[in-house]
Amino acid sequence: MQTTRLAFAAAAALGLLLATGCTTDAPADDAATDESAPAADSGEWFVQAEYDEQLAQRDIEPEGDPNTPWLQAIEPEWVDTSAFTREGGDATVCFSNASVSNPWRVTGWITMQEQVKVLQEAGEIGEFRTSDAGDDDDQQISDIQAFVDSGECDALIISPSTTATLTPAVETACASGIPVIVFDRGVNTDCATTFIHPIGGYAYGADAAEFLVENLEPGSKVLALRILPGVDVLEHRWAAAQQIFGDSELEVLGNEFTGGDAAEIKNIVTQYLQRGDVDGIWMDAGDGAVAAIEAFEDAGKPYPVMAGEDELSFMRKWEETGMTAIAPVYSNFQWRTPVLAATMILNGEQVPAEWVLPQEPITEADRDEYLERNAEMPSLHYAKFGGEDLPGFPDAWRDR
Amino acid sequence: MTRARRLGAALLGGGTGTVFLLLVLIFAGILALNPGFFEGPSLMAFLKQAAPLVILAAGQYFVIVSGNFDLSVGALVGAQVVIAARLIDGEESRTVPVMLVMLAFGIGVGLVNGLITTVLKVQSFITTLGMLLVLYGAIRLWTGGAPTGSLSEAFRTPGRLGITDVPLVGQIPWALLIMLALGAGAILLMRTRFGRILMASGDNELAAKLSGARVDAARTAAFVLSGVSATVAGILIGGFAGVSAQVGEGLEFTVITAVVLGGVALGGGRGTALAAMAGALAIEALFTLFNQMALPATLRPAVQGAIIIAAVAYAARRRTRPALQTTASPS
Amino acid sequence: MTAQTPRPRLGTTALIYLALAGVLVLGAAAVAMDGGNLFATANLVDMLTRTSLTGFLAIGMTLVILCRSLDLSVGYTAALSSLVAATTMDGQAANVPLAVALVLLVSGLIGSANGAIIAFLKVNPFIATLGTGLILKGYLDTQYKGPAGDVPSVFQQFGYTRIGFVPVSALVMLAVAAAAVWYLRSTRTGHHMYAVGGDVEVARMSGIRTTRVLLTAHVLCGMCAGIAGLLLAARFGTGSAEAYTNLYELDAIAAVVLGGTLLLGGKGGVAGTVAGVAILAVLDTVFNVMQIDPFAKDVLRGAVIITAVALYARRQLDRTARRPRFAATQGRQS
Amino acid sequence: MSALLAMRGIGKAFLGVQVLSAVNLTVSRGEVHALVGENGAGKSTLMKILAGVHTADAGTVELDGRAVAFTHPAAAQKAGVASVFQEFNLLPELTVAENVHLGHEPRRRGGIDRKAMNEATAAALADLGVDDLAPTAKVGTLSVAHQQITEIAKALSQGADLICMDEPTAALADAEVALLYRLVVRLRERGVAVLYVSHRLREIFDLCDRITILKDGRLVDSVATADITPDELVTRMVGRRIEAQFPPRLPGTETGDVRLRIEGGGNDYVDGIDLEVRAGEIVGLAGLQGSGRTEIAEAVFGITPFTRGTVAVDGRPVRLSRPRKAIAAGIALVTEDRKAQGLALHQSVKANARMVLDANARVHSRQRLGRIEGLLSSLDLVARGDDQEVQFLSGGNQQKVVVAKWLAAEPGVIVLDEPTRGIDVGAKHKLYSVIRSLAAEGLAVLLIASELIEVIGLADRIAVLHDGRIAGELPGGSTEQEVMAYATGRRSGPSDAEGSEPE
Repeated sequence: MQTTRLAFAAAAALGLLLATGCTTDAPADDAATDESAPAADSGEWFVQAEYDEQLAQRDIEPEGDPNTPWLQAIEPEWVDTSAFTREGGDATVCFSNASVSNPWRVTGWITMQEQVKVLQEAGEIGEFRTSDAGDDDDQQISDIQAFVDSGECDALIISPSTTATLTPAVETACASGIPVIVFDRGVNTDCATTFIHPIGGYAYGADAAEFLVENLEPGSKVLALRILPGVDVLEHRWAAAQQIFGDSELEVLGNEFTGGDAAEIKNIVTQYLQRGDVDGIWMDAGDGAVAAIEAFEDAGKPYPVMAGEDELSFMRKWEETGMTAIAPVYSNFQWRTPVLAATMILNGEQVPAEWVLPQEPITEADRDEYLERNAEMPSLHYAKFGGEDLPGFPDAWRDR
Repeated sequence: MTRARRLGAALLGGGTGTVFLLLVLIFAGILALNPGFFEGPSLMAFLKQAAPLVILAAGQYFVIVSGNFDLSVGALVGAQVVIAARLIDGEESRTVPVMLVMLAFGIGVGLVNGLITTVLKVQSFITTLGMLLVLYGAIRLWTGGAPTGSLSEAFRTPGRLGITDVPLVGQIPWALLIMLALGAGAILLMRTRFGRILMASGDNELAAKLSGARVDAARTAAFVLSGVSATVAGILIGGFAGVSAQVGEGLEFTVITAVVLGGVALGGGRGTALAAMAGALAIEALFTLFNQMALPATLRPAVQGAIIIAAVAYAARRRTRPALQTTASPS
Repeated sequence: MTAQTPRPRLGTTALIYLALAGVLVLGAAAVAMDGGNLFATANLVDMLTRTSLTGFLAIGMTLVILCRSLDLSVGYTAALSSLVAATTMDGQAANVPLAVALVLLVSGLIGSANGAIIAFLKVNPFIATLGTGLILKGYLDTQYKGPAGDVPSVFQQFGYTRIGFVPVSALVMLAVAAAAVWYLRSTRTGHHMYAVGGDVEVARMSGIRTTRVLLTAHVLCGMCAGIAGLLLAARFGTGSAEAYTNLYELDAIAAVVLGGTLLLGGKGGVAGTVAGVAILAVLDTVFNVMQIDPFAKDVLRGAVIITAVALYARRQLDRTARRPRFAATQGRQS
Repeated sequence: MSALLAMRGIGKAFLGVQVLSAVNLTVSRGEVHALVGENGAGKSTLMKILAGVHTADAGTVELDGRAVAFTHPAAAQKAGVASVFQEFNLLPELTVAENVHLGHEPRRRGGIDRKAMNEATAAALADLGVDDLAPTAKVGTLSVAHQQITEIAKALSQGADLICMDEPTAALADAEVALLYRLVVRLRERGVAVLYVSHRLREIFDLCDRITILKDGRLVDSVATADITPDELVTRMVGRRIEAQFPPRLPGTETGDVRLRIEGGGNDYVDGIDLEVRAGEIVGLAGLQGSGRTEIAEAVFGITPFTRGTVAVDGRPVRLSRPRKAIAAGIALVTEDRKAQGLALHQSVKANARMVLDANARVHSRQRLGRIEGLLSSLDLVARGDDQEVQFLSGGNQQKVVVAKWLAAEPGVIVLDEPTRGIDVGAKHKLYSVIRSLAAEGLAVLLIASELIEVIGLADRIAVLHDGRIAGELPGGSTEQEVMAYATGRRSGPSDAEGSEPE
């Protein structure tokens, strides 16, 4: 009987909603359903077009000064932002962060704060407001709403925690008329003034997979270590890898979810080694890569050919062991770009509608150079954080 | 002879027997899929990797048998590893002092959990849930979000290395020896007066109090033991795999599941330390089995959940049967 | 107010609303010192919005906890419900009623599964629901590789529309809360939840079909999680399996206990729970407005929860300490 | 009289243990029918089958000539069979009215009708001649007697034709027993049948029309009360004759120095307590429920300590602020409620027996641990060995374990609070002789019992309490009237302890 009551309550609520057209923060119908992302329907992650595009973008020379990669852009379509021009500087910039729940985000977050300091000195930015959703989509939606409702943000930077789910909130923000800057993970709408991101997951996964294919004998066995399922940027990396492994002679032993927990990673690798040889390791992120390598050491097996990430602990291990490896990069310096973009927009300068930042893996060739640059940095720091020229360097990143 | 009977009861009585049955089944499964698993080296590797959970289970056992929960162990393990990395920062010489600091910290956390639960009368579920949040946040505040520093070789020895060149098994991991030592310690401790009082406190607090037992002290001590076990586990896990931001996440639920799988009743007063540790071993073995079966990673939680429910339900059935007798001979 | 002897329980509930008021005052003061205004529309909206989701979960959780049970699977149920809703609606406004019905059905079934495992298989609630949670997780991870489905904008209104500064979702939550309060106080099954939680044997001896009561509580708890899932879908515009990673269940339990409901069952009520939810929401908003470091948030949350419960515990202590006679009853329950 | 209930050939086994076999029981309308037998005789099991808690393996149950088989207490109640079980079936958090109507609340428009519920309760209580009990009172705040009344009101509210009462007076003081008598009589007048399970022979002979005797799960006989004497009854129950109900003072028992002395003891519950117990002496504490008997015990044992006055043990003044201190001072307390306060039910006999030694370093010693086994057998404990969980023991044997755990600590003063509550005649008798031998060994014994006859039969001196004060002191063997005179406050005066030195 309570069933019916609850159902009634819900139905009544709906009725109420349909009736009251009054203040709604939700976007109009049309916006909601345009170019609904791959994720949105099938739940399958591989989209040939995006895949091809990203792989192509890797070979395109980005516009702009290579010494400031965070300002470079690949095939930008510049859009006019004069509508947002704002006199007098000291703008209030708001930032809704998905979380700082992993070292990559922590590093980037520091970089962003240092960049902001510079802009505040310069009088470009007055107040820099942030909220952290702790990876909770619903929380972040509330955060964004709060910023919009406060009406005090001159520009809103959003780092969505999940692509599809944040879409309505971002559209709401766009609708409020302030410039919206989305970076890292995207959303299923192009309403944002600019969407900043490195080339992307497919490219990352491909860099790693191609390296393994080149450096391993046909028939060699590869183990894929993944953090968790369901996160698009990670799923794209794996989808690309599957493509490339599929066309290769390599045998994929399995793909395991590790939660990025070193102990878990070492357990799994140890177990695979116990059952037979593993010649190559593919990872969708570098967290805990060292643990994987140690598993080979402890089992007394030769080092695998390995794709990690530009996380220093891995790169240092790589140098010290001299193993064959590559460090794919999901450009951490992208955390600088959004605040810069914000000021550009508020100054009415043009910005790319989709701001694709370069994303180059670190190879043996330039490994030592990056290790050199980051010599003082902690082990869970990312080599391509791109903050060397900021005044806070190195202390801000070293002693947090 | 009663001792023999008591042993029998300990192994098969109540729900306790289930876990050993489960253990046998799982190992049989692994054996069928991959006999090689039971060769010395790989078995040692398995035990090395299982050791931390077993030790945690021993610690959690004390808390549960005295009628409480400790949800904060996962966060504590994580915190300990991060503390170690930051304080040692690669300096071999600091290893031992830092380990002492960690021990002190572990004891401290246990003490706080215990006192809040016993003195302030806060449900341990809430106390340790709060502690979980506090530890998680505090440690990241302290390190600015991600672990910094690095561990020393010496620190990593207990978790990673062992006695090498042993015939047959190759290497006997220190972790295994520590596990055996602490495990034996736990079993013996339950035979002491402290252990008996702890058990009685979990079974009937009032009766224990009226018999003159320091119930609150005993329960607090149990939390401290749990804190210590989390510290040791932290040292082993950190040693085994090094630092990473996610160390210890979710461990608390795994370990409580393990203990309950061992036939230890939540609410206290029933179950043996041995069975609790066997529960932990069973869980680890289960993960290994999944891996051997190459079961799709996404499916594993489902199977794990089903098995846990089934096992506990089976144990519950066996426990409830004699309970009928009470109604048969009322007082 | 939630049934039983009016005087003492009203006392407890009153205390909790007092606590809520206290938190509001302190929060407002803190924000004011920070040069802000906690009661600015934006912040009010923010607070109320935050109550909705935890609210639905906590209301259901209250019912099971009153029965001396627990449900650690609500987070997963909500996630699954959001997917069921989104995929069923599939962008068509016409499908909304069907989707809602389907969600309530599915979540109700999950609840009944929990209830059955606990009531008939005699598995401890903690383990049982932890287990079903894992099972759901496995299903979600295997079945849905990330977000799926598409919610028509008309249903998104559920997550976004406001009347004045009050979000509709919050209104619906309060409506459900009111329904639950009435249910616990005025229906037999609801009233019997206190008996089952108080002493299951006594309840049984009094001719109460205890398993049926427990089952009902779990079904309702599941359905509340289902509604929470609907809200998620409405706000996300799609269904998200990832939602379970946020440990909503622990928030819900914390809220219930903050609301003065005894984790051992038999005492408490939904009115308190609503206050508990509100307290947590106010804290979140205050932390946000004051730009508290995300990690400091966790520390503060943990501390607040413990302190609050410590305060209630003290009161309950005073009341029960009076009559040693009742050692007997306690003995039987423990 | 038409047979209301007819149970024929009832059999029941638990895990192969035959608890009942071929038992017949017939109860007529308006009859008060006693069901007697030692514990384990199967009384409670038979009752629980009737109440729908258990289902019989064999036999038939007929109610009003209709065959019935209850699978759930609810079914039994619908059919008009209500039960008042030994351990209270009340929820302290709910009100009297809510408890009375639990499971069958009156409804109006789909909702529970609290108004009707309270009114109905008030009416029911008035009908029972109870005027001092408010329907809206929280049961958690009631006296044991009032809870008992609530229980009975609950049974009646279900419109029962047959009410089963299991040891209804176990927790009642004599005055309250009188009230219960009145209730039973009223029920009989109404034509309600009462199945009355009790160990108290006096009640059986006062109240019951017929007596059905069970022994070891078998029917011994069913006779009219008029046709049997108490002694015969006891004999047929236990199969052996218990000559005097109370064993005599053992030879060689000497009254020595004062071991426990209380001067001006007082706290929230009692006041101006002057009491001394000598070695080898058994002092009885008599008084109505709530007169402060248990409170004195709890004060002496440091549970709710005296806040005024002084206590000395063996001449040494002691501050008994916690049980630990009392134990260290050589005091032992056998508590009123053995299940809730005395035993860890899921632990072994051994574990329980050594609990006090384990818990107190001051009294722990290898020798004492060593003696436990002998101690248990000297108490004639019947158990499947000392590793059996105490929850599986009969009440009498459980009580023996409790006594053993205290004697293990070799106390100088032992306080026994209702030591024989709800245990069978055999065990009772055993405990009586144990108490005697404790005195003989030179312990000071403080005995609390609601059954006046016990105090009178065992104690050398009797201190009678009234309203938390010692109203007077009487020599052992005084008459119940004398005791009641003090207990009810009709008489009070300076305690004439001197006059009552044991001869």
